[in-house]
Amino acid sequence: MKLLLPLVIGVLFASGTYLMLQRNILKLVLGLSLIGHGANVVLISSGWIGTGQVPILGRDESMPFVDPIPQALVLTAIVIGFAALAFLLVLSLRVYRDLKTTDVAEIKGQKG
Amino acid sequence: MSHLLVLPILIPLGTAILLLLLRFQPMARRIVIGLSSLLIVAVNISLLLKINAEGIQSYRTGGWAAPYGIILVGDLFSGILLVLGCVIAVCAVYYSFAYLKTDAQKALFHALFFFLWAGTNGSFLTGDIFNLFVMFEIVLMSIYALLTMLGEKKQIEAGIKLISMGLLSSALFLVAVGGIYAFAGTLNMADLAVKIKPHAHHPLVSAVAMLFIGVFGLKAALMPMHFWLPDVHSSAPTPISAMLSGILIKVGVYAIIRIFCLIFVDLQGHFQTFILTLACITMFVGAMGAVAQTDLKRVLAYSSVSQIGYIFMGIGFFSVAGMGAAIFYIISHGIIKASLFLAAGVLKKMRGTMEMSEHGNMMKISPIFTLFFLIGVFSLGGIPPSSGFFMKFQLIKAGLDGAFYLPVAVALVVSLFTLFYLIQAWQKICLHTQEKAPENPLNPHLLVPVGVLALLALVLGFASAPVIDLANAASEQLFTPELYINAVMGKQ
Amino acid sequence: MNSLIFKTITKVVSPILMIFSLYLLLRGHQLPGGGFIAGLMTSAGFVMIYLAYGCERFDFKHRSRVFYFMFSGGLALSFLTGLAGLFVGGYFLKSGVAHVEMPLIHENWEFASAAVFDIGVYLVVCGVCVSLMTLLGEEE
Amino acid sequence: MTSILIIVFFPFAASLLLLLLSPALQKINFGTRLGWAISVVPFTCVALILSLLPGVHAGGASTFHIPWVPRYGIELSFLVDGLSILFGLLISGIGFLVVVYSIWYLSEKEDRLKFYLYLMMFMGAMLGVVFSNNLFGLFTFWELTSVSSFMLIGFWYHKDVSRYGATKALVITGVGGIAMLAGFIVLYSITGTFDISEILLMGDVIRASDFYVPALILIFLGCATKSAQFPFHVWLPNAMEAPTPVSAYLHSATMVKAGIFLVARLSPAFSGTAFWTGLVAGVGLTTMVVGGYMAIRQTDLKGLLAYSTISQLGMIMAMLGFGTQYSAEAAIVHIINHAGFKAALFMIVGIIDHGCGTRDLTYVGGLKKEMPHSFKIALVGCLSMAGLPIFGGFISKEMFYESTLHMPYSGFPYLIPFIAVSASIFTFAYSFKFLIWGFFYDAPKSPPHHPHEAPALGLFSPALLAIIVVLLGIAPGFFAHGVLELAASAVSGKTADLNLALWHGVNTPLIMSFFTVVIGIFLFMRLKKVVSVQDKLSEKVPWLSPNFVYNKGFLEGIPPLTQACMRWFQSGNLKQYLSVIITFVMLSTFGLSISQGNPLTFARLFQTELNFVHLLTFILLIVASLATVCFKNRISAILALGMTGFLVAFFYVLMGAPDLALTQFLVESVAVILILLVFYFLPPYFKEAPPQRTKISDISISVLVGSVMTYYMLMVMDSHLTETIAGYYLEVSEKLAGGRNVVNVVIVDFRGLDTMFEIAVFSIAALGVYGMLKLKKKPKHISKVLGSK
Repeated sequence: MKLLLPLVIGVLFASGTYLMLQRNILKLVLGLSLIGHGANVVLISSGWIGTGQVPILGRDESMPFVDPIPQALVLTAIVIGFAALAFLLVLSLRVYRDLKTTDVAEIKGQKG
Repeated sequence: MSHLLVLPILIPLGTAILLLLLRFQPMARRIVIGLSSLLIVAVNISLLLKINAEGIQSYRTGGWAAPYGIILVGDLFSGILLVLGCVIAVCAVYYSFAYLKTDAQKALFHALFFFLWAGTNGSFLTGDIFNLFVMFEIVLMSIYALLTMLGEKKQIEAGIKLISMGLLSSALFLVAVGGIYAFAGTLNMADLAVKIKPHAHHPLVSAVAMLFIGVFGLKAALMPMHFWLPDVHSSAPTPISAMLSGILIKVGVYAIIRIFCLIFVDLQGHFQTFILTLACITMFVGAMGAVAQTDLKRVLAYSSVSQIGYIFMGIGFFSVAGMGAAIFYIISHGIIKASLFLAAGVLKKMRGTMEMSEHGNMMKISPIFTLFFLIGVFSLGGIPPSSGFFMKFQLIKAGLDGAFYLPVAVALVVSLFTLFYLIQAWQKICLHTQEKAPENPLNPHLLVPVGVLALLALVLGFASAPVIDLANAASEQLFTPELYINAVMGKQ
Repeated sequence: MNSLIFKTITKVVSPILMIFSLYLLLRGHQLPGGGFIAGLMTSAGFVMIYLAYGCERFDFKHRSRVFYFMFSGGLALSFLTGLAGLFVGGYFLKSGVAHVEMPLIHENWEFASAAVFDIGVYLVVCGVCVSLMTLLGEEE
Repeated sequence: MTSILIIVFFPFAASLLLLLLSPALQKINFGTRLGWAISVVPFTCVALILSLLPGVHAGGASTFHIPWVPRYGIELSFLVDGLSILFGLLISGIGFLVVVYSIWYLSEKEDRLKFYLYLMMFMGAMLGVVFSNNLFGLFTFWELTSVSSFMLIGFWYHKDVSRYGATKALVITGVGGIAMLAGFIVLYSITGTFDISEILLMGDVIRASDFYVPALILIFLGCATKSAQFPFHVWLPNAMEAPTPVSAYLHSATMVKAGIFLVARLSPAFSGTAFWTGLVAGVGLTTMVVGGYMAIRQTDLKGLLAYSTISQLGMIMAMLGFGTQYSAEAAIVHIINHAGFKAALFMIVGIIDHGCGTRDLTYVGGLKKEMPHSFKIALVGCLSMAGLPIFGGFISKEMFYESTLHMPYSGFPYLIPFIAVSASIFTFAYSFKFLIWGFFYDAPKSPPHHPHEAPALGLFSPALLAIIVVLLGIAPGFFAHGVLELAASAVSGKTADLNLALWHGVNTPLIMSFFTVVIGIFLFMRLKKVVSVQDKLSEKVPWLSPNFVYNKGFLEGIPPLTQACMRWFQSGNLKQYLSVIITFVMLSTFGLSISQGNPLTFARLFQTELNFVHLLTFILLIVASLATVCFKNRISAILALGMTGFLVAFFYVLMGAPDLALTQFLVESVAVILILLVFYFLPPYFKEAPPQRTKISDISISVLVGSVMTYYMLMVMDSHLTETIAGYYLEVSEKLAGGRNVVNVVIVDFRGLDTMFEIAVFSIAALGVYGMLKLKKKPKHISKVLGSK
């Protein structure tokens, strides 16, 4: 199991990277979201001890709890990621409106 | 425990929120902005004095002790950056009133600006690695918003580049935090330092350190993560360009210095060649880029890349003298570059373009502007007695003391190019004859911050001894991480 | 998306979503839930209304000021909670727990100041999401 | 010792005063009064320096300190000895004459205010250089001379050639300055002090050090660029675009002598080795020959004098390089001689330029009749320059010849005298070219306006200089015992005893002089032929000139080259940027990590048991993310992304994180709707995505990223080291924070600061979106939506 999770993360990052490197701006958005998912999964897995119960107190105290810290961190990260994604989306709308393209490779006004 | 440490975050954050609520009261906003700017300056300076007198300060937010709550820590280095930041920010705020046109722009700009300020101060003060992530995000998000808010084509274009790279770096930050949390089981930087110390040479630690270099290097525009900088600096509204070059890219530098002087102390040797190599390439490529430009703001932007290389060279020496030199470099470069960017904005307001061939005659139009600009040029070129001389001098001295001859040689050659492209730019703008008259007259309000910063650069040269001593004291503090750890973990 | 079925579903589901979200908000300190989730759920309700009716039913365009002040106010609320911690508890964001005997039902209710902070979070999340959507919607 | 402060800072104060008063002064018509007022400054300096002289005679050197950056031993300190007095007198004395001359020279329409401002700044800087006792004080003033000379050379900044000349001077002396800075720091690491008088006493330590050679080379680079030594001499001729008083000042006694000064100043510490002699004398002799060779070609009188200056500087440098006491004395004598006749000749050129409207020998000639007084002065100057008897130049040339005969470390005993004689032949020839062509022969073309003599005011300064030049020849003892001996002993480190005389009897130097004159006359007769040969040569091999390197290589070569590089490197293509960044980060992460050893113990990784639900989630996640990549249809791709998000949410459930799962689920739903909303308006998916030529590299980058992340994650999974801080939260959450949902308590309480800023980030996103959509496009909406009244 522990071997499979790294593979999943690898695939998330690899497909995210591939999409990010495509020329269409939608693919850029999709790729960055996938990479964001990958990062969140890495972060949540950092507290993984195998089995554990949900960190809500006051019930069964016998089983060990899952580490709540990474959960809190990921929650923050998800929300921040969502904010950035929303911003990126609107920005890509503006790119389409102002620069008249959805092809990232055509956005080359500022070079050198 | 004094609340002085939390105020540099609280005041700008509160001001930003207040500005949001005062959306429709321009006069009230003006008063709030003025008062709280001055308040922040006062707080930051007194904080620096306090740290200087009493040693490293720490503050438990929410009252939770380290390593459980988020601890704010102020050492000399962060104190210095706080003061530098507020000096530049105050100038930028003043400048923005004359720079922005409509009230709607101002309302949005100032709210975002204070969020940015809060995030910057927070980045310098936080002692928690994940909180640093959040602070970075607020800084980045405000930059995205400030960059694109005027909606010019160039800004949209730079925005899409910056935000893509920013999202990538945020993801890598999370990955690095995940790795380090899994490894050490804590997020407090002082605690991390303690926990990692016995296992410093574990491969995972090196990997995490490198990811951090990638993430912070992107903010600091270290080669090859610098790609966003020329576009963003040159297209952002001028006060933001000044902030970016003056203090915001230094946030990345700060973070790298912080982690390598605290968490990854034992990896300094492992990363030294790597950092020095990157520093040399950054210096060189930045200068080459600046020579190639015809747009003044892009010249200055590439120059910032090049100067970041110098700063990283100082860091890469990993000696007290080198770090002291880097810290002084940060201060001095921040002030000079902010002044130059603001000066560029003055020109932009006059003719609506930054192409140097479209400008000229400034010597006739405004000798004062020419003088301020020239002070900036010579300071950055390292001509004594300006502060720019001392920043280069210390760096070279630290390098020769540490027997790093190659980086020093590169630095020397590049500094020649620095002088060359700056003089060329100054000549083109101030001396060349230009037939076309400027569209707008020069706005004297815009000149005030330019002059203040330029004169500050001069003063910093004439009275450099106390600042140099302060920078070196900060550097010594950085090289005794026990002080930091004790201040955070010890009885509070 | 203007189908009748969707409108009908929206009519039923969105009030439920909103009420449920308030429940999630209030219990957040003890059970899964909290400001983020509640805020997102409320905005999901608004999203549904928006998708089903556009601007016709609930005049988003002219209420955008409401949402603006919703998230600014939320920010202010959270910030003030933190400040209250500073003045009362001695640290910024210091929380306090109060046990209050409720007058009529004679139950001992527990109030954490952190819950007020969470309400601020709720307001921000909800305000921002809906603002985003209306802004985007106007672009059409 | 306050007088030394006054000497150095009085000119600066005058300059600052001019700057501050300039708004007021610009309004009044000050005419020539400003110049007279300013002339007080150098005059005072001369008087004060002379007043220091008795003290130096009596008790040797004295110093004075003002701390600046004590940490590095940087301070302003001043050293008064024979050498600094000599240079100080030259600078302020000629400075005074130049100011007087400029009163006549600068017409009404010139910006006199700015001229005197720069000139005084320059003078102060020069005085600072020669009186400094701290290498960094010296360096500061040194760079200030560069800056102020940049201003002076570019005084007529509206002319392209002026800006070109000014930049060239600044860049080339800038190179030297930077090298010199490094050299000083190396010197500091040898001696541990920046104090010049201390350094001078440590000659043996310095010469024995391993860093002797780099320190010498670096410092000498600074001196050589400043003193226009080959191959850095190219800036000097272009600097002639300055107004003539500036040329007279910069190129006779001051700027170019700064390098000479520093070599002389440091020679007690550095000289006396074969390397010193080889470097300094070698460069000096080369410069002398090259300068002379170039000077005879010039038709522009100022150009002729410029190359002559280069040649003469080379000669002085060579004498300093020989390193004997006699050669040091010779150098000192020639410094003062050269200053005298060169300043006079420059001023004469200015008068000719004024009188004829040009200074080109193709237009100017036969001026003897129209300009009788100028002619007399030029006669004195040229004959002294040519090294003919009864003038000072003769004495120093004889001394030069004598010193070439007795120099140490010479492998070829006849070579050096031979070079010296050949270079002097050029000197003779161009001196006569100046004199004969200018004043006797008629020019091929006529000048723009009819020549006329300058008034007494213009002639005063050159005439005074000419008198000094004559005195230097007929009464050298007066100068020798006054200052020159003191200066020479400061250079050589031993007490000097100068016995200067015109006639030493028939000896080898006299015979050498005889040959010089004879061959010189022959060369002068054949000058036109020689020049045409030279022209042909430079046409054929233009790259031989260092000017070619500067113009084509540096000025014109580098910008296009860098532009091409940057266009390739900073191509503006986001895809390229992202690939470079991610490849770099991933490769270096892997490299720096693996170089610390292999972290993975696979045995431990295989330990956990297989769980079917986990397995299924993982497989579905992989499938969904690959589907996002593969779907060509945009709606499907977006939905696949949503699917991935939901699966991640389900994964959170498996990880025991219901809050997270709920959040992720809701965020993903809203996000997918937003993406759909936005991309609904964009054109279909692959309408404009042309075939990817970079597919292979994209795939390899992705695979690289995937593998490094897998490797990283394996490390993470394999290396939980210590107990986490989670235990504390679980323990106190209910007690101290009043909440049972620990995740929520962490968010709103333990890590409340995170959340505070997180909602701020969230709001900023909304504000940013608002700005982007509303601020530019529809300004009317602002009032309606969020804007002001």
